[in-house]
Amino acid sequence: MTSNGTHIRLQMVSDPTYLSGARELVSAVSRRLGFSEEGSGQIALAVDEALCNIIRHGYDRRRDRPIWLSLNPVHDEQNRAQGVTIVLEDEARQVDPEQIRSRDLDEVRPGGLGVHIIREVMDEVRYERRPGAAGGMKLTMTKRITQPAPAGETGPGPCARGGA
Amino acid sequence: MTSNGTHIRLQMVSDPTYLSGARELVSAVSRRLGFSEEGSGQIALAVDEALCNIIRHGYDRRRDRPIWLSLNPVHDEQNRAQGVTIVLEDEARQVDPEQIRSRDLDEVRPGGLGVHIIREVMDEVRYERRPGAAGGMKLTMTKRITQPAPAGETGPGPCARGGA
Amino acid sequence: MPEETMRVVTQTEGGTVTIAPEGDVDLARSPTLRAALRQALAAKPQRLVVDLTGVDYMDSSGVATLVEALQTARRGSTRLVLCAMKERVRSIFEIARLDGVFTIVDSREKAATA
Amino acid sequence: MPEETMRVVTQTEGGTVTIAPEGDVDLARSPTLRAALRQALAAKPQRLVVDLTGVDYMDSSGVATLVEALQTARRGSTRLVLCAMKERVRSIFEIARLDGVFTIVDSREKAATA
Ligand SMILES: Nc1ncnc2c1ncn2[C@@H]1O[C@H](COP(=O)(O)OP(=O)(O)O)[C@@H](O)[C@H]1O
Ligand SMILES: Nc1ncnc2c1ncn2[C@@H]1O[C@H](COP(=O)(O)OP(=O)(O)O)[C@@H](O)[C@H]1O
Repeated sequence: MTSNGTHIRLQMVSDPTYLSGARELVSAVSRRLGFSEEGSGQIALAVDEALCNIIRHGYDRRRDRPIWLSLNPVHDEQNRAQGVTIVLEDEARQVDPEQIRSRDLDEVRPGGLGVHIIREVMDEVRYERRPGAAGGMKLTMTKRITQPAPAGETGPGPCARGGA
Repeated sequence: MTSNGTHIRLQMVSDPTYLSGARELVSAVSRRLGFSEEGSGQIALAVDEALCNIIRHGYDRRRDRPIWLSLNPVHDEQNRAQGVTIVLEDEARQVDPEQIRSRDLDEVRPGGLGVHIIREVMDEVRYERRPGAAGGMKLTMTKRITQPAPAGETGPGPCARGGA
Repeated sequence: MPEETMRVVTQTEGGTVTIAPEGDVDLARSPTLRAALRQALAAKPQRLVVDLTGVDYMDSSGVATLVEALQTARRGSTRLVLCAMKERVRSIFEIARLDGVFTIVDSREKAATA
Repeated sequence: MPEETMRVVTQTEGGTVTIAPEGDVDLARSPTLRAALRQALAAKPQRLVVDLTGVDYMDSSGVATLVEALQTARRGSTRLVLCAMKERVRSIFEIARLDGVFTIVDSREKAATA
């Protein structure tokens, strides 16, 4: 079921006011897919950091530009959620993906932490230029559930009971 | 700023798993627009009930059909958020909008509460057929902030301090 | 995706069964609550307490599940009591004008005698 | 939309200024925290305590704001102490390897002498 197409797609303007909405969406969905509270919080943090970077570096803090977030569960053969893949796309300035990288953390100074945080909390992170005339960047991130839910359940714990 | 176009647009599949994500998105954004915790919770409840009805009545519980939620702040002349408008659209069976109504609540029986709840917590509620070949229904709901934020602020309380 | 489940703790002590669902009770989760309520009611206990301490949110599918349980309970002469309902959950009972239909008390202790 | 604001309670007692932001400190809100920190540091107090009891979430813009405050504090010989940091907030300091750079204590009481 629902195997084709995107499960969740959010289009938002590049206004920091809406960061909390994106975080709560992503974190609530991750919980339901079987991530722990800590895991869901980490996914929300990675999404927040990536959105901040699009707003600050991609759009130079303009608040009216589009950002797209898509979210899909990653399933195993038994159709159990194993993780989540999140894609962020924009129409912002294109940069060399190699240039999107963390600084040396030994130096204590404000800033320069976002990319490090994203790579630390997610299992796979890939930046690329978006194909097509509109330009923009594309970020694909995946995180796997470390404690898989027991067979036939997407709920969080081993004590969850079967549905009606 | 950001006065044209939709601020937030969520496309989701008609799977109840994603209801909590939609609720948390809507409630977090409403908080940031200046609604109280109670007001934000009511907006999330109305959205949940309307989504449940689309899933149950419109799509007969199919889990792979599309639903769109758009959210825009309602502003006054000074660009302060005064409320929020949320539009839900689907490609489900079209019904006479007059038929979407609450039952007599004096009778105690399961079900038949959703439309009543939506009308109770939102200030304006309008159901209509979606124009266009794809069919479907459209629900437009508005709720106003009862305690408007003080001048120049979208934050929640009278003690909020000005930004940098 | 498989039917989503939630944790529901069921406890039996004398003639009283206590059911404590944990998490938001919405359309995805109310089938789990319904299954637990039906199972408990099938034994026709004297008293069925639904402890809502762990429920921060409920929509009308959760309310419908409890109304159904109330009807079954009455037929079987089981006393159904809801306890520890959070303010946000209570408000949906009020909007649905069901706050007077259910017996609603603050705590499990009070539910034992309500 | 106008710059978003958050509640930040500032309190002065002897040589100690305590700042308590309330709510999520993200890109929308960190400018408010920065303004409060700058104002407090301008007076070069002996001690600046940032009480994070009310902060459930912080992103790297909030962390950057605190690093900036730490640098300003050191230049002005102000002792900067963070207190009552929630687990979720601490984890971002750990990921950023800044948990050893800041003085972080459990409570306001401990912050007075840390
Ligand atoms: N979405 C983006 N578009 C363009 N450049 C980016 C983007 N995200 C990150 N970068 C680049 O990567 C660098 C490191 O980002 P980050 O670790 O978040 O620290 P900071 O944003 O504070 O510099 C940025 O300085 C920027 O040059
Ligand atoms: N999205 C919708 N599409 C079609 N019919 C709807 C929709 N929403 C509500 N309805 C109609 O309105 C009635 C009342 O809805 P509601 O108050 O939510 O109670 P219930 O769904 O339990 O019947 C439904 O029985 C249905 O006939």
